[in-house]
Amino acid sequence: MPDTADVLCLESLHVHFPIQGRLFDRLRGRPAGAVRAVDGIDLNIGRGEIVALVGESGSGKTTVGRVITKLAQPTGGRMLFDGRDMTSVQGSSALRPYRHRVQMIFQDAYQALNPRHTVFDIVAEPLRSLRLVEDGKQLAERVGEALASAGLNPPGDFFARFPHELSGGQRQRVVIAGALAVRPELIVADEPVSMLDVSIRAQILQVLVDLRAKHNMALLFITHDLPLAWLIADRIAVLYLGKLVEIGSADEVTFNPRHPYTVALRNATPQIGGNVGRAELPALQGEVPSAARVPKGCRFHPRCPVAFDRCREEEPPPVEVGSGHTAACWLAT
Amino acid sequence: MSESTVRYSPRGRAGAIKGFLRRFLGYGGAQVGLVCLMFFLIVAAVPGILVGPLQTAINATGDFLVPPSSQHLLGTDEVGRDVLNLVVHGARISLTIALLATVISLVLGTTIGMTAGYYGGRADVWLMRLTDFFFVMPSFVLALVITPVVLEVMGRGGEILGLRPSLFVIIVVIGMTSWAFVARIVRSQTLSLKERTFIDRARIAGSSNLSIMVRHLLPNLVPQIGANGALVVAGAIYVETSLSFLGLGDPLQPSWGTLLSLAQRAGAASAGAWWCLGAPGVCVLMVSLSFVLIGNALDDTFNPRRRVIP
Amino acid sequence: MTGSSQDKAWLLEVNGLSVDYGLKGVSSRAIESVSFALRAGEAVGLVGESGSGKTTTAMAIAGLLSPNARVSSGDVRYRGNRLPIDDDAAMRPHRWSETSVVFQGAMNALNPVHRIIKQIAEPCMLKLGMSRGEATTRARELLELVGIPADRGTAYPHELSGGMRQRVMIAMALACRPSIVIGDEPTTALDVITQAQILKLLGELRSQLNLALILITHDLSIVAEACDRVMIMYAGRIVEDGTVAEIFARPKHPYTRLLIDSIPNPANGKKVIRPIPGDPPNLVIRPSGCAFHPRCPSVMGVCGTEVPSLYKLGQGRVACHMYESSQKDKVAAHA
Amino acid sequence: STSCDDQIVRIGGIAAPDTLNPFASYSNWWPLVFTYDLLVCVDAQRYPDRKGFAKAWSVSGDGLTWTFKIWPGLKWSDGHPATARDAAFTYNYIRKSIGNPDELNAGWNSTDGLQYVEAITALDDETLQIVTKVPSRWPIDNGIMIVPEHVWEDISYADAKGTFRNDPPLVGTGPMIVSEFQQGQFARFTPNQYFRTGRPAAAGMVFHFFNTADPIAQGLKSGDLDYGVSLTASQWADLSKDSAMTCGQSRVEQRDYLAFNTASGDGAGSTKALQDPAFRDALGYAIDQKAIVERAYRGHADPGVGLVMPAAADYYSDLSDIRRHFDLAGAARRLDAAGYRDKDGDGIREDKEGNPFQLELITGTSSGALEIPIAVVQLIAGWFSQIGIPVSVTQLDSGALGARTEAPARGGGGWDLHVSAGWRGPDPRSLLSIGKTGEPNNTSYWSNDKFDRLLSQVDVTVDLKRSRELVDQASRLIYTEAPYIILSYPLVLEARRNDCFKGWGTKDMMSMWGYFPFDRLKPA
Amino acid sequence: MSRRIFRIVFRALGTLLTVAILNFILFRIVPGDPAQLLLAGARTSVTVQQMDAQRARWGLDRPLFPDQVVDYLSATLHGDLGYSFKFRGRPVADLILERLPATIVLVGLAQMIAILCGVLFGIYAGWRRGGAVDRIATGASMALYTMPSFWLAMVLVVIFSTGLGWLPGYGIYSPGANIGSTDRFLDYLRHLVLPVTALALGLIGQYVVVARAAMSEVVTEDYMVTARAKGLTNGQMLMRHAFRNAMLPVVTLITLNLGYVVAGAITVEAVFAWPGIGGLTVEALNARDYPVLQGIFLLLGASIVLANLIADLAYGLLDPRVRQ
Ligand SMILES: Nc1ncnc2c1ncn2[C@@H]1O[C@H](COP(=O)(O)OP(=O)(O)OP(=O)(O)O)[C@@H](O)[C@H]1O
Ligand SMILES: Nc1ncnc2c1ncn2[C@@H]1O[C@H](COP(=O)(O)OP(=O)(O)OP(=O)(O)O)[C@@H](O)[C@H]1O
Ligand SMILES: [Mg+2]
Ligand SMILES: [Mg+2]
Repeated sequence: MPDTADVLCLESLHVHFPIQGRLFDRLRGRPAGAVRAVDGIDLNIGRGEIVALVGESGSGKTTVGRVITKLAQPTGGRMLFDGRDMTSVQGSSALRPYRHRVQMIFQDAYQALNPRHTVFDIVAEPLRSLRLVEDGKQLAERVGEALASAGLNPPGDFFARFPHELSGGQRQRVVIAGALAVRPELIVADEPVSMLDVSIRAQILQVLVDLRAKHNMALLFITHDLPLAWLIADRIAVLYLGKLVEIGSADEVTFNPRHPYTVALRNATPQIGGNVGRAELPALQGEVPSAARVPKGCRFHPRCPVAFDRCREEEPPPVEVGSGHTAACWLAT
Repeated sequence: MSESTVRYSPRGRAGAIKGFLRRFLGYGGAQVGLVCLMFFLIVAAVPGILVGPLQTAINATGDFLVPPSSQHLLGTDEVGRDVLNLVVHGARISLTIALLATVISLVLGTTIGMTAGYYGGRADVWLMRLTDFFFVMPSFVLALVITPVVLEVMGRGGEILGLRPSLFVIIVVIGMTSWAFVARIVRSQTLSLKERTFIDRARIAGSSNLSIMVRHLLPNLVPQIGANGALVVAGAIYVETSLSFLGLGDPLQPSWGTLLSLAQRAGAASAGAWWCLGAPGVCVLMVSLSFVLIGNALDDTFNPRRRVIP
Repeated sequence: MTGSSQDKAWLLEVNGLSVDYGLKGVSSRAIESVSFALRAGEAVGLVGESGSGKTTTAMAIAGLLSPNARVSSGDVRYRGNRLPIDDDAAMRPHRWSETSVVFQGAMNALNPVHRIIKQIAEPCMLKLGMSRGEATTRARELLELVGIPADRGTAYPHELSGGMRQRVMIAMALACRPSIVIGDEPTTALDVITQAQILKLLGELRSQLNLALILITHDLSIVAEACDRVMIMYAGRIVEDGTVAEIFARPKHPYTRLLIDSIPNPANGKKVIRPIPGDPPNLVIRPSGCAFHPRCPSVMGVCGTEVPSLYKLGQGRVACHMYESSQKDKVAAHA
Repeated sequence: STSCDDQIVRIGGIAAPDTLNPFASYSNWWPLVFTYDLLVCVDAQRYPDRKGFAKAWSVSGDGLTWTFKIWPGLKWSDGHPATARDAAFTYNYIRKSIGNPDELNAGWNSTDGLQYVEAITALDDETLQIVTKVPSRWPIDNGIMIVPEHVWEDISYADAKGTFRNDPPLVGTGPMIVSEFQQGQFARFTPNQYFRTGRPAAAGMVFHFFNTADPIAQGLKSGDLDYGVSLTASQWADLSKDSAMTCGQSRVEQRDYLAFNTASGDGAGSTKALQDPAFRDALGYAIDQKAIVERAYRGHADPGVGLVMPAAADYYSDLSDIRRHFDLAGAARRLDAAGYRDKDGDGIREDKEGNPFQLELITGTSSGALEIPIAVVQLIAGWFSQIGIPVSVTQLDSGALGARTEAPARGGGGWDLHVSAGWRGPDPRSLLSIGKTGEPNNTSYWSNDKFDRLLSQVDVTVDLKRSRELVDQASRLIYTEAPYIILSYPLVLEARRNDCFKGWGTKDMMSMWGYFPFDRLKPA
Repeated sequence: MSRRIFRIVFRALGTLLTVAILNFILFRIVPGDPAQLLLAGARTSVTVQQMDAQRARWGLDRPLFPDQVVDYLSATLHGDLGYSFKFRGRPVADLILERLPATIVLVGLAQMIAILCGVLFGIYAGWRRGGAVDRIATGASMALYTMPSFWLAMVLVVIFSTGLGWLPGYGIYSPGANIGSTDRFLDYLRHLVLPVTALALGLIGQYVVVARAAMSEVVTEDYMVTARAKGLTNGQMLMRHAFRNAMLPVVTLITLNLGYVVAGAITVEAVFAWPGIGGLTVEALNARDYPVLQGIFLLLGASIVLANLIADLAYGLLDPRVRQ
């Protein structure tokens, strides 16, 4: 049952992409399968909560974000927003009220800005399209406000600039300002910092945390960097090949991981400080299996150092291992 | 923490345009093309001042097929008209046809290509099948087929914008037959553009499909459309010439194409009257070439990949 | 750490290297007076934010600068001999058999239309004069070495995952048993687990083959794991140089310090975000004096006017006016 | 190898023969005309020495019974005797198809005209008798090609009308027998050794078909062709300078004319004035046929007068007493008088409804006719606009032109003026049908009972003198009513090389209706 | 396996059917009555009855829909292209086959020459972008590309045929008689020179432009830097790494153009009186000879569909990344 305190609730969400076979394969009649990018996810986000979605490249993080922001259509499951089923709502006009409440910060700030629009136009676009302002004066005020709250001061300096006249960090902040201008209740921030170097990265995190404090805005923070997730999030959800393998409070997941994948993830993270280097790796065998060929049984078993027979046959269900801490592993119980 | 270390001069669009022009004019091809085109535009604007009124059979002054001489710098044609006079007067018609037809085909091609590319799915399949059909048909065969239909639709007699209706027939026909090329290019460009994140961002910002196409896709398609427009101009002149070659021009308002076709029909080639063929042909060549040069330079200027990394 | 420039102990010496990029008359200096040296079997990290000149340095050493780049001063010596880095034909014998490169973005660095085994075998045939059969055998060994089953050699680049492609690049880089491998951000786009595997592999190879490694990254933790020594670049200059342990324990340059501070570390349990204030420098309109001074927390009057030179300080080097007074033994950046 | 070596005559012309089957084809005069004879050669009227299948003929006093004497000892090119029975077979073969679902009405050898025929019989090998129901000149005017019975007797009507290709070598009585035919390229001929005046001296003939005159002129110049026809004026002028060449021009039955759209109601033109004979007549004064011949045809045409062209020598009249003479001022005056004044003084006249004139002239050359020089249209448009009648011009290809000039009932009409050309036979029916109500080639949609009556009288008139009178009356009638202004009778321009063959004859060399002079060429 | 192939073939047939139907409709929209045109050359007056007889003869008197359409489609499906109006019942297939060799030789040869020269020049120009060869080859090919091909053809005729008299300017054989087969072949070759040159010159430009663009793109690719880093010589880089990659778009262009080989070259064929499909198209169009037009465009459609298929396959062979 959806908790009314939750702003967003994903129930058994599936997103499968059809694979287009190659010509020769098609000639030979080889079946083309599906990429199971998201393969049954249950996740809820409370008001004002920051949830981090962690997982390696290709595990389906962006896809989840795109479903939440209605850029992709799930092939199964439900999505409730504020208790309302949003799964089948479609069309730009029908979605307008929803757009008002949910916004997204895109992974790549270089791609997310139309090179032919000025900063003002970019930030003003949602305000205009969603008809959130009455007149030009109010529009300028709101745009200025958003730019300032994203740390672009003084905002007037940036109005007339084109994206190529901005530095990488400034671009990322314009994207953020665009999302903030709407004053949404939920922001999906898709790896907002992964492409940036540490100094710019920290600036952006600061802005996001400040905003949550100010507006009680919820945040789904997508990353593949566990320490980063720990730094910013209240809860961490770990995604592996389209499935959540572990979810719990940031400290629990970071310091007391229960799923072997989370353990591997933590151990693989290089540490700096007293003892330099990584913890000795439990050799994770094999390549990352692709979402096009999901292994039978537990999907992590081909790489799992502790896998046993059951793992190869049966898929483990999520089990509660602590308060609000669940893991999907036969060994977790 | 948000203070930028380096002061950017607040350049607006004016600055951008100036920068664009500077880069554009930096290309030798653009200079040659522009000078050449300006020359023909001037010629087209004031033909009367340059060579007097248009000659037809009724006021032709020369003898038949006289080779170039001091009196007739480019000789005369088979009716005794001064070829220089005809070529100069033909400039207006040919340029009008080329430019208007290009506009039509660009508008049509862009709309269809963008719609197909943006919506994808069934719209794409059908629009592209239509495009393929126009692609399969050699363009001026199609033109021959369409001409009478267009004529039927446009009505006859009277003048439209001071030009005779049959000119517009040719313009429409050329526009109709050359859009497929543009549509293909625009579609493929749209396919890659629509995957760009800023389109997703616009969607999240609540923009409608139309607004996304007009405000986001179109501006980014401009360099492509502009550069390919140049090729379409060359194509339009070519098709116009071919149509005239098949006898569908307006004999009272000779374009370069009509002149070529008349020369051909009069047997100029086998009678050795090279001036009749040469003069309009060279004009066609120069105008198409200058458009191509300008288009290339535009492409070079707009296309960031052609520019050295900034 | 520097010796006589003719010292045979150094495998590679870079002396006062400056590179300009020309853009239609305007030229911008990408790296300025970069000097360092490298011993056989040593691993050096090159760290700095985006655009600080790391790739440019690497490409200059390999003689692969893009056509609009110009080496305006300095030279590169290999085993004491000057490398003709701006003469393509003269560089040819040196390439790959002595210095090989793992390029930033392995997807683009592999030719998409050739099978990977062919691409690995190619330098063996061309540089080592092996026959096709020998070269293929060698390529298979190399593939096994980097942990890819040899029968995957018939795959095309696009059929491999990102990590595998990186490893193919590494295998290729090792094909002619070079003495130096330059790895340009070999792991940026990869997740931590794959990253760890590749770094481990590089470490093993280094000890097995006595390979010198230049590892370029903007991620300090990677350097911490894989390198002996690290150089920090800022705005085209090396601002600090030292052993890994030294730098992480006692960073001297304010930039280095801020850089290390801004890395989140669950191990010390404090959730504090510490960004470096200000924006990265613009290389065309370079700040006067020390390029970092507009963002520096401990800025002094002299910083805005005078470019600090690279002083020897303890085990390493640093370019900061703060240490000028305390340090008499000063080494000019231009050796 | 050249013609002088192999003595094969090479000729080139603008033609696109479609099939060698005369029952299926309408337009393939060439190359069949070299192989098959008509009963009476059309040119026999102009040139008594040029005859066809029959040597002589006579008609009974009541004009109903025609008796033809076939050349004695005539043989088909395969050696079979060619007799009156073959002629009777050809006619009866066609005639018996009447009523059959595959009636032979779609080709050159067609049932058209046979409805007047009562009986056709071969009285003996050399005598053919044709009995008509009403007096008719059809027996000597018809263009049916006589085919050998022994080839055609087993061909069904369906085949004859449809798919039977009559592949070479053909069997005919003409001088040159088609031995090879490549559609769109050439036909090759071998001399008929049984030709009635003896085997032609040339070793053979090749006729090249072209779409334009350029290759013909080139071929003549380079010596690849011995004879070329359908040249343009500039080529002709150019070739005339060549001493190795003799250039000639022939009168043919083509007339180039301006038609007014006289239809009212459906398909009417843009103004009612077009239906007013006074208006049309006035415009007739604004056309200078001499200038047209001078400037547009460069002299290679006869100025247009009436429906009958000089080539139809039997019927030609210059109508000198009623002729209009070019006079722009006079034309303007006549227009004023007829009520088409320029009331608002803008230089453009208004019609009686008060609408300013703006006439649409359509033009194009229909297939099979000599091309109309575009200067003709320029001149007409120029003169008309000088008297305050602006004209716009639309050029159409022959298909579209045909569609627009079809009867209004079939969706044609809507235009105002039409400059076109037709090349028809020299018989009265072909000459006059352009004015007959409901005829497909009456593109002015003009209708006049008196004219129609005259035409049906001509149809049943045998006597040439009487026939001439009727034709003359009809041409005068249509001249004054002026639904058509005849512009010119263009000449066919031809040239031949003098080096390899002699015996070309006079300057108007080639009979457009027969094989002359190709039966009498001799190596030089 | 067979089911997939069946489906591909089926889809191709579907495309062809669409082309066929569109052709059917399109040509009938054009004003112009074949019956009337068939009688246009007649030298006696034509009666309305004769016109009707002609219409009946060619089945044009029956309603367009459904009778004519259904007949046409079912005949086409049975592989019967019908009979020409203009050429009085000659099978369309015959007519087309008769003209096809001339066209294929002319256009095919011109394409081959254009491809060879164009690709070589283009590749080299792209490799040395901005060099002398680039400027000259690109400039010249642009000029040729923009030149109307029939004009080029006429210029060639004026210069080499009527002017210098070196080469014949029309036809495929000298007019006239039987000559030995070697002479005949030489004669044929001499006749080919001008039309092939005119066509090829116009086509070269396209290939130069595409090949050059592809090459200058490839040169900037990262794997070329890898090749350079490996110490390959310029020649090795060009041959081993750049050439094949640059050929990808060129191959598409080539195969698509090869699809057009059967279309003939209408204007050039007209200038040189070359008896090819282009000329047949114009003749058929002028006579509104629907079956022939439909036949030609069906052939064209088929060859383009085939060319597309070949392009796909070739692309797949050249570029392992390609997914269809
Ligand atoms: N439109 C699509 N069509 C087919 N497959 C897709 C599509 N979008 C994503 N995928 C596949 O779905 C899987 C999940 O992709 P997703 O982008 O969600 O990963 P991610 O976790 O965001 O990875 P990264 O860290 O690299 O951004 C991948 O295997 C990807 O290849
Ligand atoms: N070909 C080029 N032409 C002009 N400027 C260039 C060129 N290549 C690089 N630059 C500029 O030189 C500077 C240094 O670039 P370089 O690629 O060495 O940086 P980097 O440290 O490798 O950065 P990153 O971490 O983003 O790869 C940057 O400002 C860059 O914009
Ligand atoms: Mg992602
Ligand atoms: Mg780099």
